[in-house]
Amino acid sequence: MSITTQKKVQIDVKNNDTTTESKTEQPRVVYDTKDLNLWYSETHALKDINLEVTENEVTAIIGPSGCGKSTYIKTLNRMVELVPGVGTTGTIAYKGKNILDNSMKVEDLRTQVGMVFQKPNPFPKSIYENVTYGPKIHGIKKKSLLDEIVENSLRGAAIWDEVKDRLNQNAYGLSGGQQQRVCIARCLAIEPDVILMDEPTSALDPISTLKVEELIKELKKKYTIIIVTHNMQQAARISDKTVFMLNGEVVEFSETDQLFSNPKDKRTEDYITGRFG
Amino acid sequence: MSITTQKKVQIDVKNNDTTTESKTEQPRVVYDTKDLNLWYSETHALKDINLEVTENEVTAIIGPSGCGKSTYIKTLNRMVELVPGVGTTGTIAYKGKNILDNSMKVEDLRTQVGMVFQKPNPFPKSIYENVTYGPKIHGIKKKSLLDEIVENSLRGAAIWDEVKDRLNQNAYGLSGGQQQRVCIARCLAIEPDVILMDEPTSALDPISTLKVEELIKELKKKYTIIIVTHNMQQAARISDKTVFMLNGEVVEFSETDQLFSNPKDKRTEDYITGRFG
Amino acid sequence: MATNSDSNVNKAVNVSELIAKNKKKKSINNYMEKLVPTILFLLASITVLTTIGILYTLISEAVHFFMEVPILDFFTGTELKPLSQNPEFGILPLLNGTIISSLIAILVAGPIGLMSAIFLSEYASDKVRRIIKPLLEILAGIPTIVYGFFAFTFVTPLIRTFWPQLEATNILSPGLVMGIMIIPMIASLSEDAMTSVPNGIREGSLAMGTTKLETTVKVVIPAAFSGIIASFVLAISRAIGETMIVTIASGSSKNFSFDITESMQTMTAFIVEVSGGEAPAGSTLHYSLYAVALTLFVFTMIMNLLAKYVSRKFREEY
Amino acid sequence: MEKLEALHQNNKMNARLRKNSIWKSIFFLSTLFGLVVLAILIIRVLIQGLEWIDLEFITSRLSTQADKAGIMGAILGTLWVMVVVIPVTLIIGVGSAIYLELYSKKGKIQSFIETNIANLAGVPSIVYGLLGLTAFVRLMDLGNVVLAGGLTLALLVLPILIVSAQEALRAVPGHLSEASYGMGATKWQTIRKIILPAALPSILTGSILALSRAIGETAPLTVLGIPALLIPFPQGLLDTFTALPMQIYYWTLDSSLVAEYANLAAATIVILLLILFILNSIAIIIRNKYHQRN
Amino acid sequence: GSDSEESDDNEEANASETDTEAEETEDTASEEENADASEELEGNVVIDGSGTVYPLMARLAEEYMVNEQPNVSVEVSRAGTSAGFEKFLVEDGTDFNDASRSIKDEEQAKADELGIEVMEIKTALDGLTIVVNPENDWATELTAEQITDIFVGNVTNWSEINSDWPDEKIQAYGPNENHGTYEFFYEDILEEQDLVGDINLQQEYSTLVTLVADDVNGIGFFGFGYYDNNQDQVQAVGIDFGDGAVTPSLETIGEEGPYADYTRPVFTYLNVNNAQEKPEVYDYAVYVGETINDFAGETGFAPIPDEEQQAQLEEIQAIQ
Ligand SMILES: Nc1ncnc2c1ncn2[C@@H]1O[C@H](COP(=O)(O)OP(=O)(O)OP(=O)(O)O)[C@@H](O)[C@H]1O
Ligand SMILES: Nc1ncnc2c1ncn2[C@@H]1O[C@H](COP(=O)(O)OP(=O)(O)OP(=O)(O)O)[C@@H](O)[C@H]1O
Ligand SMILES: [Mg+2]
Ligand SMILES: [Mg+2]
Repeated sequence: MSITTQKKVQIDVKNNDTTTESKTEQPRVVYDTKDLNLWYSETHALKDINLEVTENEVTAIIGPSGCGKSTYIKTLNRMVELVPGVGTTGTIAYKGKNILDNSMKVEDLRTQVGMVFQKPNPFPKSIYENVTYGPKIHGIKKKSLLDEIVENSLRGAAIWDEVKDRLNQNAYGLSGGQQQRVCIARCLAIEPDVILMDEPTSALDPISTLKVEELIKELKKKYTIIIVTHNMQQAARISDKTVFMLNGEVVEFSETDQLFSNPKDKRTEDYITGRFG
Repeated sequence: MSITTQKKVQIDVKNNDTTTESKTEQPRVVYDTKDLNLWYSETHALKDINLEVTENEVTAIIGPSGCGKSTYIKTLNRMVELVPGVGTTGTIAYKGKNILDNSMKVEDLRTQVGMVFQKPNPFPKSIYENVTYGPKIHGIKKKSLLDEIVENSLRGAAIWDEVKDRLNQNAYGLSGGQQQRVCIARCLAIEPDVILMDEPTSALDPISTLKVEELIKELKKKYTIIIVTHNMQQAARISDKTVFMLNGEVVEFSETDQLFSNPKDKRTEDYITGRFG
Repeated sequence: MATNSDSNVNKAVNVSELIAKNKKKKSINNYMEKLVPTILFLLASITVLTTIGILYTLISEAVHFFMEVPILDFFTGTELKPLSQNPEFGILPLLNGTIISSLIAILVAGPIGLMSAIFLSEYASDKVRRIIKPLLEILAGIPTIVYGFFAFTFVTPLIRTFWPQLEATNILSPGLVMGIMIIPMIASLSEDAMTSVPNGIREGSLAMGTTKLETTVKVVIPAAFSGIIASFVLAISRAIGETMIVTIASGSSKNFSFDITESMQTMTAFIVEVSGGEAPAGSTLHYSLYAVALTLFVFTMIMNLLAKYVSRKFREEY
Repeated sequence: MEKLEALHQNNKMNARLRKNSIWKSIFFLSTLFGLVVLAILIIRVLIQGLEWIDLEFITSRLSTQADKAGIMGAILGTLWVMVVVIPVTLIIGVGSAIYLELYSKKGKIQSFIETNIANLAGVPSIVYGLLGLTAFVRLMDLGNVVLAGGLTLALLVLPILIVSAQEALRAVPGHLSEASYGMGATKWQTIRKIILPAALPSILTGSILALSRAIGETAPLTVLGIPALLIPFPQGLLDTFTALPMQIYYWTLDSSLVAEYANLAAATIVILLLILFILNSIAIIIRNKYHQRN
Repeated sequence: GSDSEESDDNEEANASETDTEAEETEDTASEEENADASEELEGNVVIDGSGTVYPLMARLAEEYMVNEQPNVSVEVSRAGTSAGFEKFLVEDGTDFNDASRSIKDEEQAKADELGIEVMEIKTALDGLTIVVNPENDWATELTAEQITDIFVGNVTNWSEINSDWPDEKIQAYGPNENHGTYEFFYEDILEEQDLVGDINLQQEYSTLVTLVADDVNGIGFFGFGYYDNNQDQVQAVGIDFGDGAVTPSLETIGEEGPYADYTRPVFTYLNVNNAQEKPEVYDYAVYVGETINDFAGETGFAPIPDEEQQAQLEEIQAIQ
């Protein structure tokens, strides 16, 4: 017996209205991944990844569970090294510098590359302290400047109005969606160049998801965004380019509308039509 | 800012080839839920649920995370009561008897209603012991009978050939998909009338998912199946009827092909076209 | 695919009927279901009986003591001369000894234990942790009598080589050694508390370009604070209750002093001394043992309630 | 926010990283400190006691003459005490833990019992000695026999065991018991067949650690009044006994009378540590094995 | 009955045996003989009481169990004289109670009340020994008055005793009130004058020895046995009772000897009722009476005079 059913998913991808905005300069490559391989002890989690991420775009990474999405995105700010026994080959150039040898300090890299996680992970501190955490650690002490950063970041994360009256309350008192936006604000507070997002809405309710999605589209104007999502429609809605990964390999990488409307690879098609995953 | 994009998902639902088989008798209602409300302490998790589940059919429950799918399915065998502070109103009639008052012993109910969970949860025992657990608990001691049950159940769960030579090995040594089928076999061993499945494939790889899906289609011949899934294509592929839930309410309940091709409710449409979730 | 052959499953066995039949005669099981919780409840209440037993033991004897020595004198007296011609029963010298020794212990074990916990939970690899943690825990498992002689015959002479004022029996070295004894308690419990801080929070901090130290100090420790404090309080209460180390290494002078080079006696050591001594039954001295033990009991109980309160109060929700 | 530019250039990353590595060394040295003390302690008793240990020392009876003295009586005494402690603590401890974790409703009674247990865990061991003296030696009129000593020590380690058993039960994944309930198993069936077996390794680990505490305890026994000289081996629960830590205690006390007693004490410490070490290793092995499986 | 006669015989055999103790082979031979003669006793003898007397009684008990009655278990505990009496003066109490002082009137009254007949057995003589640090080369001899002055606090500096001696503060040490030794020192030697305020009183003798061994200006007192075994750490002070300095030794200690003023007897008390009911208790009591002097020396006590021992033995034997 085998599955004989045929399904077809058509997704009309919008022409992103924001793309017209400021893309007149020469697009710059922020991340250039070459022949990246990664092992968790024995598991070969990433296989020969080659990928270029362009400035001020949203790059979405999709693929079934366990295909290596999180692993890849965590390699981009070397968070993956927190897992013991991780080994890599190949190079990832961030603005021209290879980050996998030690020519760039990992702390410096992470100061420039922010990250938002799947589960909202605010610190168990007040909202204010959450947002000022990064600036303070990096040596900014002046209260007035910090206040300004807090307001700007929270505005940037589209949550200022909701929390401005309770900045000193614990961030754990917020709803999941609000927490996630506070985490984004926390990340904006140190003005990174790139923001990595690992399924930032998967723990959120529909309304919160919507808000975060809109925020991402807004953020794209100033930041380069790489986002992992298991929701294909989400990828279609918000990204400029999409990467489809499977079993640690990049199967297909192209403009989002093209990937969804006209996948080149049979496996991509199977996946986006819901044959598995 | 608001999402202005429009997408349309067309799903050609197959005409289930098995439906033609044995559906000549009068369809019998197995579960009749009337005005069911459920609270977790303060959370109102199920709101005025009314639903009829028919014998020898697959009823799929879909809906975004947190909408109450698991809660509902766990109410059907009263597993939800393991959470302290749960309160219900309304009735659920199982074969005519209300299971929410104590007219039916909960152990008896669960003997007749098997359950398969999201994460494969074999006992840390041998495969053989896993399958005989239920019969033994219910007083079946005879070795020859148990052997027979094991073979029948494992065959029924389409895993007999893969494990028949290592029945005495620990079930943890199996792959996720195999574990899940052993769990199904364990459930079949006490010959339930109904099988509840809570996202039985969400932790599985595509191949295993396929196998389990085929198994479900096979099982439908003898059992009534209620399945929760977050994969709409899966619901479309295997179910006869589909329930769409949102925020603890049943938004829509109809024949599967109708629900996917022609949703009556705007929210259903939004959901199946990937606007949220 | 194998499923084809599976369709010929037969319900010949008819298990469900068998089960239904068995259900009817399973009366013993039903009986057990009701009986078991009762039995277990009785077992659980043995701990309550223990407390009642302790209280009864202590109070019934201490009452005799307080009939002869006014409570106020007992708790405010700075002189403890139980066997002198004009006996005096002030518990302050003992309280003093107990508090000072425990204080020294926590001053040693607090920083060292906490720093060990930080090393184990934040810096050490899994392998290193799995070797070091049990090794450290051996320290907590060494019989205290062994520590007592370690303090008396090793630590005191060692300190005296560079600090000759230290007396041969003193409160300092048993305090230090008690500190060593409770290091693993603090290290282990604090490590547990820190390990249970969700990784997400840690990653959130590291992802902003902070160093491990900054993450540990600014995020992990505050988040694990309640557990850390609780471990401190528990360790202190262990130090307060410790008997053999002070009995052996601190001598038995009932000194009301704050000079750590001197010999002092703790409440526990006093109990050992009197119960192993020559106090005739019915004498005030004999009863004083129970008065001191009662004080000690109340003292540690307060510490434990404090630990509970503190860990609840400072508990972070994550 | 061009002011933040400073942040990216001037965040003193080098200094911060140096600070990080300095503190890392301090943390490491702190950890080492405990281990070094442990090593010194062990080396010292080894030097003092090792040459006194031979088969004869282990298998002989007690004697006042240092060169004839052996510790078989104390070893047997300790073993007999364990014969009491093990079943009593396991039954009461695991039973209480099951009740608290799986049966009792979250409420006043449960919180009262749990607070009470936490308090008992902090009660100084010498107070248990007084309890044992009153309750078992005098009230039950057992005298200073194995049973009285065992019950006293059992009460002493009971809270430790209950707490660790509770943790063990709590750590059993909920999905296992759900699977069992889902098949119509009753609560007791689920506990007996699924939860207890799954929690068993942790419970064993916890009880071994609790037992090693009982084995090393001296203070309560000094209060019970254990004979300092007892030559015949204990044969049963109602015999008087002596135990390893008591032997260490008496020998060290009397080392001012007979200098060699100090060596005997050290030798006995070595044996006691060896026993504890073996017990702890078993606990660790069980723990690691179990953790690997998960 | 016949029982007691048999044990009498046994006693005599044993008595002769102890004389030839040196010869191991004969020893075991006669032990076997004993067994053959169905003289084997069984049961328990329970001894508690003074820790001071403990070493002697433990030694005796061990010898008895090894060489005389292997099936009798003699348990010796050391709860302290008074705590021991507490266990002795109850129904089903202990058989013997060791005491570093004689029984007190209250205790005797309690015994009478319970109908327990108590027999005092003097076991040995202890010489209270004054010790100083080995480096102390001045105060090696002191008069009894000077000792009193020091411990009462009449003098606080060595130079106050003798201007040639160092101008250093004297630090006094001693066992605390828990010990019979303290009581003896306070009552018999200081004649109930209060001890100097800053005296360092300790529970454990090992602590005391270390303290004096560490303190050049220290002076302490304790039983002869503790000095005897720690001669490398402390030195004994010769005491001048009027006829020149006397250093304590097994020879000088004695109720009639030159060290008599600092000599005190130690005892064990026998529950006579128990001895009458239980042959093993009687047997052991007789053994104590016979052999007590053989072990005094090696445990740091001086033996009691032979006549006294003989009289005591007869008294014990008369119990039957
Ligand atoms: N810490 C780890 N140690 C060992 N293997 C790991 C670890 N983390 C992930 N893996 C393995 O690496 C592979 C890729 O995992 P990864 O988490 O990157 O997948 P993913 O695409 O993010 O999946 P998901 O959608 O479930 O988050 C998987 O096979 C996984 O089992
Ligand atoms: N044990 C519980 N205690 C309190 N609230 C709960 C509990 N379990 C679920 N809930 C709440 O009840 C609601 C329904 O949860 P439920 O688990 O049934 O959702 P679901 O549809 O199964 O979601 P998912 O797809 O994530 O499994 C949610 O709001 C959830 O937060
Ligand atoms: Mg992932
Ligand atoms: Mg669910």
